[in-house]
Formats: sequence, structure tokens, C-alpha cells
Amino acid sequence: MLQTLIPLFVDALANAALIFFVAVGLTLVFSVLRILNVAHGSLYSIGAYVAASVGLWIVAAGLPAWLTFPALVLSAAFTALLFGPVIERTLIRWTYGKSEAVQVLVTFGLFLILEDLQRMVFGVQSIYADTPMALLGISEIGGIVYLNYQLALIGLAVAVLIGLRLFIRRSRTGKLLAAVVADREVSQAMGIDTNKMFMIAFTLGVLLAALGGAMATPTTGVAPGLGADTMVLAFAVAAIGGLGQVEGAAVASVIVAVAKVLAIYYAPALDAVAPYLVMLAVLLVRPYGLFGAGATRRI
Amino acid sequence: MRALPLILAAGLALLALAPLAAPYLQFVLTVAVAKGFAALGVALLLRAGLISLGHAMFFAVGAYAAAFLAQAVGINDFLLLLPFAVAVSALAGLLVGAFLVRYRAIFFAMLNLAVSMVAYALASKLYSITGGTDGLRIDVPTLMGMSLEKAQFDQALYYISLVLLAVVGWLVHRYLKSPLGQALAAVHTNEVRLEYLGVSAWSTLLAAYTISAALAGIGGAIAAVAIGHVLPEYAFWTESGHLVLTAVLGGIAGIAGPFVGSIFLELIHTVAVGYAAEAWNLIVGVALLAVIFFLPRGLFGLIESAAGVKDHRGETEL
Amino acid sequence: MTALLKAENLEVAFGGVKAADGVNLSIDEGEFVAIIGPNGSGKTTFLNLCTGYVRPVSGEVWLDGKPITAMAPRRIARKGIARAFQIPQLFTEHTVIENVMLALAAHRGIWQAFAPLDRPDYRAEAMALLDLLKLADHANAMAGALPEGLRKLADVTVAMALKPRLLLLDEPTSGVSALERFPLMDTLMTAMRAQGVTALFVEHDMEIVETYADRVVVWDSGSVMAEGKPSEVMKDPRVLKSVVGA
Amino acid sequence: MRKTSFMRPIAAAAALLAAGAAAAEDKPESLNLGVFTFMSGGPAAYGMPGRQGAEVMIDMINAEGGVAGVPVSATYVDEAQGAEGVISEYRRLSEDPAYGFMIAALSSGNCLALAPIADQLNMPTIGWNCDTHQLYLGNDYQFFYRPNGNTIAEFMAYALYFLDKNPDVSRVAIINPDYSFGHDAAEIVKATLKAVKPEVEIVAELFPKLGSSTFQTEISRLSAARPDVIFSNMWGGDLENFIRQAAPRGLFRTSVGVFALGESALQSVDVPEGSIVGVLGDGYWMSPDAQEIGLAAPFAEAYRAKFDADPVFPSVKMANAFLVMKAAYEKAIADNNVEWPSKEQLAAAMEGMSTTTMTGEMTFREDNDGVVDQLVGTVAKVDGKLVMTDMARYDGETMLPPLGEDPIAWIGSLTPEFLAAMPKPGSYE
Repeated sequence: MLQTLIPLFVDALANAALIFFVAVGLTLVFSVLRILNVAHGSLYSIGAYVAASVGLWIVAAGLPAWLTFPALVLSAAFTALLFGPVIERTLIRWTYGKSEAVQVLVTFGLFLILEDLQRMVFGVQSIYADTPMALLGISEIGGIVYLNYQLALIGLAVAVLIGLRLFIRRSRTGKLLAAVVADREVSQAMGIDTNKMFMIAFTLGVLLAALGGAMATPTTGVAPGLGADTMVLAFAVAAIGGLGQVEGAAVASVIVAVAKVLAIYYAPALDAVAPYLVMLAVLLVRPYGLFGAGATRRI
Repeated sequence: MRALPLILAAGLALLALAPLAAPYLQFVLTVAVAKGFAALGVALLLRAGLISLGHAMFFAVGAYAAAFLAQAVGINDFLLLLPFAVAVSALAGLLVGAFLVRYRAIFFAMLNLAVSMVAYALASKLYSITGGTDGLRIDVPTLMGMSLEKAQFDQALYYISLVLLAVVGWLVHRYLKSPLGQALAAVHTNEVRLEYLGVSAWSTLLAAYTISAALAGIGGAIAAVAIGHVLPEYAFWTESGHLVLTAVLGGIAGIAGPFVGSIFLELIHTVAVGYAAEAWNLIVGVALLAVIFFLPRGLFGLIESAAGVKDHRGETEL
Repeated sequence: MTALLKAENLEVAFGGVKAADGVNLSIDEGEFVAIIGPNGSGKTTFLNLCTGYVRPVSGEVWLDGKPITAMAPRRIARKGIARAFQIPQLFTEHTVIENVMLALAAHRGIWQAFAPLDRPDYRAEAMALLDLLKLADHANAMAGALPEGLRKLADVTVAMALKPRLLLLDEPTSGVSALERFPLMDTLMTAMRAQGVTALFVEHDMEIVETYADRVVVWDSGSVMAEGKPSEVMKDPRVLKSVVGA
Repeated sequence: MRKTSFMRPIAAAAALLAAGAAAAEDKPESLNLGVFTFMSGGPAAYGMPGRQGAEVMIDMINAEGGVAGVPVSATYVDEAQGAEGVISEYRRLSEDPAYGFMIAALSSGNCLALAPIADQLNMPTIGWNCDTHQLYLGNDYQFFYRPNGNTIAEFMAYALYFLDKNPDVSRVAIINPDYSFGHDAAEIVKATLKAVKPEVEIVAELFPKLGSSTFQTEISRLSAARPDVIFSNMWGGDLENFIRQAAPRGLFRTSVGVFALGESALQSVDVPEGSIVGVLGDGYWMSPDAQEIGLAAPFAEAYRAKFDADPVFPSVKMANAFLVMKAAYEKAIADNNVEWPSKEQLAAAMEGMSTTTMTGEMTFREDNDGVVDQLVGTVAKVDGKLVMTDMARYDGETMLPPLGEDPIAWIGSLTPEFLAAMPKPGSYE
């Protein structure tokens, strides 16, 4: 019994790590900016494309293979700095104070534009850069061979979760962000530069998306359509956890991953449906997600 | 004010004549009108300030209902397929709406998306019922018992769609002017006051939601028989996004807006496929942003200005 | 004779602060009752409790001897309690007359999906009401574009269009210049008398209360501190201290 | 709206005119084709070699004067846009009088969708790659032909080959893409095993979505099931990703991979040696038959010159589809003694037609399905290149159920003797 449970457990955590990266940035951006960024999935896939391209280039150029590890992180950072501030300063900033419909549409327009820009820049063929995966080797757990890279990702996801918490609780910028989350008007009145906070939060969201994409590349292929697929998964996880709840996203990733892994092991026909069935079940009971709450209006 | 009905009538006449000048446009326009119905449904909800990121689901429900009746049950007459598809999608709208119209803003958008993704996943997974990702085929339906050649049927379908566009458009116009329709915009501007008038925002919205699902169902049924095939991707979230986009591009203030948006997009698409297929999404995305930034009333707003309409009272802004 | 509205032992708290702490109050048909009290003493909360916007932790509200406690606002509205708000609640993207017509339609039942809202009978009735409240000149103005004082009047007109038994007015003269207060109240009183409406109004201005109220109820820390004829209550030193701050 | 009443007669008259004209058409300036394949996304890894095969074959045909003197040109349509777009494009091209013939499509789903439309629009069409046996089940199409056989023959061949190759096999796992092609193949493999070796157990059956980028959990699940053989008809990017992800995790050290479309990936990933692969038909450019016919070598040379790679079987299938189309035009011209055939004449000419392709013989059955041999082999490295060795060539006719019979039931009626009578691995070199 234990023999079969261990792989389930490892697979669930490995999946949860990848899923967490997909959703955490989306939910973080929502918590600060109160905007659901529909283009989040595209930023994830751009991160993946940049990382895969750089990885392939490192190998092709004959540079030391270990360079592919820092390249993953640097690709994500590069993507975040390239897109985060520009998008926030122009499109997103324009939508502050506008209705949700406008915000969703503007980011949907951005999604469409980014999807085609990716095709133009990175081509339409699927690419694969697995050097980091190959370098780390394998381990056997419960009779099944896993990639050490998969296990490392679990650790990295936990580290990012803890890091985010520490950043928000301990650092000056983090505390200011938390203040903006708690009450935007009051923090503005207290002299916090909310515009700057929005830009920081959005860029951080892009960084997390791009990092998720980059970290996924060594074990997955990158192809057009990744952004759209990623987006719905991110929606689902963020909705289950409660929009704007970083810890909620972590818990939701584990729940979705467990559902997906159970489906693949015991009911393969349901694997693609599993995340959405879980989401529907959770939302029927808790419409604002596990950790979320709806707003009430004062008169 | 007189000019507008004339322009609308002229537009409809132009649509009716277009296939004579360019026969290949008939199919494109049929699909455009079909999607226009779904976009009109989305526009209804936008008037109440609700953005549905899942309405393609009802388009798909209408399409699948038609395909199911035609292929599995074997009743394949368009005049039965259409009401059946509309009834099924309206029922689906009623059931889903009863749960969803309690929510506002981004939660409404997300929950619609959630339900539509379940529908999408089920349609692609229930291989034995829905044909999985292969979808279902629809043979050329009969029309009031008459078997027609595909070409004749397509032509009939196109003109039936135009008649529906006029009739349904007029009905929806009446609905929007009625107290029930006006209450829709009132939900958006002041839900508290509406409740204090003794009006249930929930039932007001549920009525709109059901109507919007039925409209999407009309579109789904037309598209299903026009294309001859229904597929899970009809319900994919990007399709829902495109419906919202179509509605906003055309303008949500009038009935004609979503149809203008839909026809405009399909025509541009037809041209772009030949020259800029790679950049199609890019073009649409930029057009969307341009409309939101510079033409908040959509393309139809341009037509209205041309017609000298200046009175925009009682309209919902996005 | 049963009271039109009766509240018994209403209690509710927000974040530890008791906004209603055993409120008892009753209003008879035809009365014109004012509520006064310092800010934060729970006056608006009382209106929220009566209209179902806030649910009491304990206690009951009765309308015509029938309990309406914790009913949804729309059900209470349909039973005959209408409300005008401190901050006017209008459909800002409709015109004033459309706001009133929508209220008229709502009173008859909103399920009218094909006949237009803007029809002659509604328009005539709405115009008559607007006339009564001296808003006829602004009938076609956008509700969101009106100045504050007129918006308050429009808000009252919308509430009156529901032909209520009881009208709750939350600070009808706040935000209105001192000079305009009495004319405004005169207009309101005339209209309400013409329609035979019983009213409960929250007010800060002592002069207004003394001039127009049949009875005054003094609020303090979530409960009724004193009540009676305005001239008598105003002599109570406790009232003077808490309300006038003297 | 009164337009309808007078439009009908006009349309009817137009249709009559068109029918009258159909008997004798003038030679067009060029023969325009719509060619449908996957050109983006993961599936493009399989679809692009198809397109490249078309480009090379068009050059070859035009170099020899085209089809009956008319040069060929193609418009390529990307199937990755989804069936709705594919159908719209098919209609758009078909309703344009400049287009005379369609080569569509790669995916079984798209063929299922397009076949009835081909009939509705009277457009002669060749399904160049799709294989689902459901296509012609209960459907009598006039204009849609498929010269490359169907899933029944293809997947029976794999099951028979791996049973012959590994007689001890007892645990089989299946991982196929989640659409008709994948489900059909699973049914056929299971039915074949049940008929000729009933003791074999199916230990896992997975259907990940077509275009999935990661299979890590599926790989764990397969490892846990400890199969002797893993059968898969994944293709394109899916197949490449699966092999790339499964190989490091040791899946193929304990299980033999049977990759039905594996030949197409031999140049792009390290398909483990010893894996069983094939070409879904006879389209292996290095096969003895291909060498004997002699067309494949110049094709491969031209292909290499243009794309710096060897042709894989999708390229060959596509090229063969062009040869079948060319043969159809020549036959229709001869049959009707006309300068240029009408669409109806073309469709009629293909009925029962036989022709020699680059890699073997092809004959259309009564249901428009082509009968071709099936080629299966084992991957081995020869001169540093992964190639198919130890091949068996199964006769197309014997692998197909008689017309009108339910295919799965027919497979169920087979016996172990059927397997014994089959050619053995290594019998075709």
C-alpha cells in the first residue's frame, strides 16, 4: 500500500510545484492591483521561451552546461524587467479605476498581442531545452525513477512561498505592499506612492510567471498555445485558493495536483477535467475560494 | 434620429445582397451572424456591468444540442433543431445563471470561466457521447421536411439567419427598453437602490442571463449547421474572450453593435488569412485596445454619430 | 390600534461596537417622527435594521403587527417601507424622470419585458410627482449630473413613487445650504401630506426638528435615550449635552 | 428579405449551368491545390515534414511538365488553428473556382469533419495522412479518397509484430493521444491481443490530451504498472516530448516502446534502440520496394538538398498522395477523353483506381479506402544513424476486414493461427 502511495505523493508534489508557479503571480497581482491579468499565461510562456532559447544557445555555443541553471533565473528576471514596468506603466495603469470589464478586456487584448509576438519572435515549432534536467540526474523513490530536477523544483516552490512571505512581512517594500493591499485609500493618504507599489507588484507578478515558465522548460516542451492553456490553469488555481491569496494559491496547487495525479492513476479519462471539477466543487461551496471573501457595500 | 433606422435597414439589405456580388461571403457572413447572436448575449450582460468569460459555453451548448438531436436522435430538420438548441441553451443558462448571478465583478467573470472550462473539458473527454476532441458531425438538415442540396440549404440558412437577426434583434430591443431591461442597467449603476425599489437584482439578472444564453444558443445552432461540425473548442475560454471582444468592438449600446463587430471581424479575418495570418491575433488585439481607448461606444458608435444620434442617455458605459 | 412600525429590543454590533443596543421604538400611522443623536450613535443602523439591509442579532421589527425582521430589503420595500438615503442612491446613468418611472414600474411588478418603460401613463404619473417635489424642470436631466440638493429631492421622489406606507429619510437636509433647508423641508412636507405618507427622518438640525416633527427620538450609543414632543425633549439637560454638545 | 424568393431560381440556374459545363473544362493555367497539415505547435514536428514533402514533390512534378501539362501550385493551410478554422478555410478554397483539388488532412478529426463537406461541395479530396477507420464506416463518400489505408491494418500490424518479436510479453500499457486516432488504436491493439494472445494483460491505458507538453505523471504511472511493452501512437511534439521525458526516467530500460509513428521522430530524438517503430503503411523511403521502384531515391536527394534532412514517412505519405492525385487526373483525362477533367470525372476516376506510389502499390477499395502494405521494424543504429531494421512487410489486403464488416468484430474473429501465418520480423530486408 505504502509502496503505491509514495509515488502518488511525490508526483502530486512535483505537479503542485509547477502549478504553484503558474498561479502565484496572478493572485499576487490581483491582491495589490485588484486586476485579473488575463495575459498572465502569455508572460509565463514568454518566460519559458526565453529560458529555453537561452538554454539551447548556451549548449550550442559550447559554454559550460552548468550555466543553464543561472540562465533559467536570469531569463525570468530579464522577461520581468522587459515586460513588467512597460505593461504596467502603459496599459494597466490606464485601467485603474475603470470597470472590471475594461480591465479584463485590456488584458485580453494584451494576451492576443503577446501570443502573436511570441510566434513572430520564437517561431511556431516546439522547442525543448533539457540540459538542466540531465545535469541533475535521477533518484529512485518507491521503486519509481524520478528526476532530481523534479524534486528540486518542489524545494524551489517552497522556498519561493517562504521568500514571498518574508518579503511581504519583513521588508520595507513588502510592508508597504501589504498596506496597499489592506486599504488602498488610507495608504495613499498616508503618503505611500501607490503607483510605484503597483509597478513593483506587477513586475513581481511577471517575474513569478516567467520564473514558472522558465523552471518548467527542462521537463516540458514549449510550443504555441502554452499561454492559453496555462492561463486557465492559473485561473482555476487562483479561484480555488481565493483571488489575491498567496497562501491560498499554494494550498490550491496541492489540491489540484492531488486531483490530477489521482485521476491519472485511477481514472485516466478524467485527467484533463480534474482541475476544473475540483474548482467547481470548491466554488459551489465557497464562491470566493478557500481563503477569499467577498466585499460588502456600505450605504 | 430618423437616419438610424434607415441606416440599419440599409445595412440589412446590404447583407441580403452581399452573396449575390461575392458568393464566397455567404458562408463567412452566416458564421458572422451566428457569432453576432452570441456576442449580443454577452452585450446584454455587459449592460448590467457583468463580464462573462464563459459565454462560448452556451454557444457550444446550442451547437451540441443541435448536433445531438440531428445525429443521435435522428431528427434533422432545421426548424426543429433551432428551437431545440435554443431551449437547451436557455435551460442551461437558467441553471448556471441561478448560481452565478449572485456574484459581481471579477468573481462573476471567473465563475463563468470556471463553468465553461468544465463544459469544455467534459465535451472533449466524454468521447462516447460528444465524440471527444473530434466533435460531432451534422448532416445537411431538411427544411420543413424538404431535403435540400448543401448549396441551397446554405443559402436558405443565410436568409433565415438574417430574418432571425431582424426579428430577434427587434425583440431584444423591446426587452431592453422595458422596465425589466432598464433594470439591467440599474443593477450596474445602483444595485442597492434597485433592491430598495422592491426589485430582485437576482431575478432581473437571471432573466438577462437566460436570454443571453438563449441568444448564444441561436448562434450555436446556426454555426453548427453552417459549419457542419461541432467541436469542444467552441467552448474554450479564448472563444468567450472573443465574444466579449466582438461585443465591445461593435459597441454594446445598441442591438446592431455586436453584429457589426462580428461581421467586421469575420470580414477582416477573411482578408487577413491571405496576407497576415501570422499576425491575426495581434491585429485583433490592437484593434480591441484602440476601440477601448478611443471609441468607447464601439464601431456602432461611429455609425450612430454619422446618423446624427447624440442622445446617449440610459446607456451603460463599460 | 397597532403601531405602523414597531421595533423591539434590536441588537447588533460591528466589530465590538454596539450599533443597536436594545432599541425599542414604535411609530403610528400619520406620524412624522424625527431621530436625532450624535454621529455614530446608530441612527442610520436603525434605518438599515428596519429595511433589512442589516440583520439584528436579536430583537424584532414589526410592520402592521407582522414581523419583517431580517427580510431582504426588496421584500420589505414591497411591503410598503421606502427609503431615501443620506447619500442619494440614484440610477446615475438614467434621467430623473426615468428613475421615477422605474420606481413606478417596480411598484407594479418589474416583469414587464416588452412594453417600454417610457410610456404615457408612467410619464404622466412621474411628472405629477416631480411637480409636487418641484423637480419638474429637471425631469430630463441625468440623475448623476444634478447638484447635491436636487439629487436628495430626486431620491425622495423615487422613494415616494413606490407609494409607501412609511418613508424613511436619512438626513434630508444634509449637504444643503442653511438658506435652502426650510424651503426644502416645506416641499417635502407638502408632498408627504399630499400622499398621506407616514415618515421617520434622521436629522441634525434642531430647528428643523422643532419645526416639522410631531415627535422626536434621541439616540445615544445605540439606544433610545429620550423621546417626546420636540419642545419638551429639548429641555432635557442630558439631551442638550449629548446632541447639542452644550 | 424577399430576396430569397427570387434568389432560389437564380441559384438553381447557376447550378444547372455549372453541371453543363462540367463535361468539358478548359485546361487551367495552373492546378491549384489546398494542402492541409499542421504547421505550428507540437504537431508541426510531424506536419512540417509533410509540407516539405509536398514542396519537393511539387517541384519534381513541375520539372516534368506538371499534371497533364498543367503546373501545380499549392496553398498550405495550418491545421493547428482548430477544426472550425480548417473547415472554414476548406470551404473558402473550395468555393473559389481557381482551386481544383484538395489534399486534406493530417488529423483524423479533421478528415472526419471534411469528408462530408467534400461531398457537399463536390470537391475531390485526398486524405493524405489521417487513418481513423471510422471515416468510411457507414458512410459512402463520393469525393473523399484516402490512399493510405486505415487504423485497422496499421495497429494490427504493430500488435502482431511485437507479439512475434517478444513472445513472452504478458503486460501491455497503452498511452495514446485523446482523440479518435488514439482511442481507435487502443481498441484495435486490445482486440488483436485478445484474439491472438488472450493471456496478455492491459495494465494501464492513458489518453493524455493531444499537444500535452509534459507527461511526467503519466511516466510515473507507467513505471508503476511495470509493463513489458508500452504501446503508443503519439506523434509530432507529443511523441518527442514523451520519449525525451521517459528515457531519462528509465522507462525504456524495463519496457519495450512500440511507437507506431516512431520513424518520423528518428532524426529528431534519441529513440531508444530496440524500440519498435513503423510508418503507418509502406512509406519508408529506404525500403526494398522503394529502392526497386526507384522514385524514392531522387525524392530523398531533392529533399535533403532542400531541407538538409532525410525524408520521414509523413514526407513520403504526402509525396505519395501527390502521385495518387496525378494518377487520378491522368486516368480521368483518359477515361473521358477530355482535355481537362471535371471534378465529378476526377472523383469517378479514383473509384477502384490502382497506382504505384514511391513505396509500393496502392488500390482504392469500394469504400474509397486505399489498400497498402504495412511496414514495421526495430530501431537500431547503423552508421551513426537510427534506422528501421528487422522489418516485416504485412500484406495490406489480409490486414483489412472485408467490406461492410464491423472491423473490431472482425479482429475478434481472428485466431492465434492468423498470427502464425504472418511474415516474421526480419523477413523483409
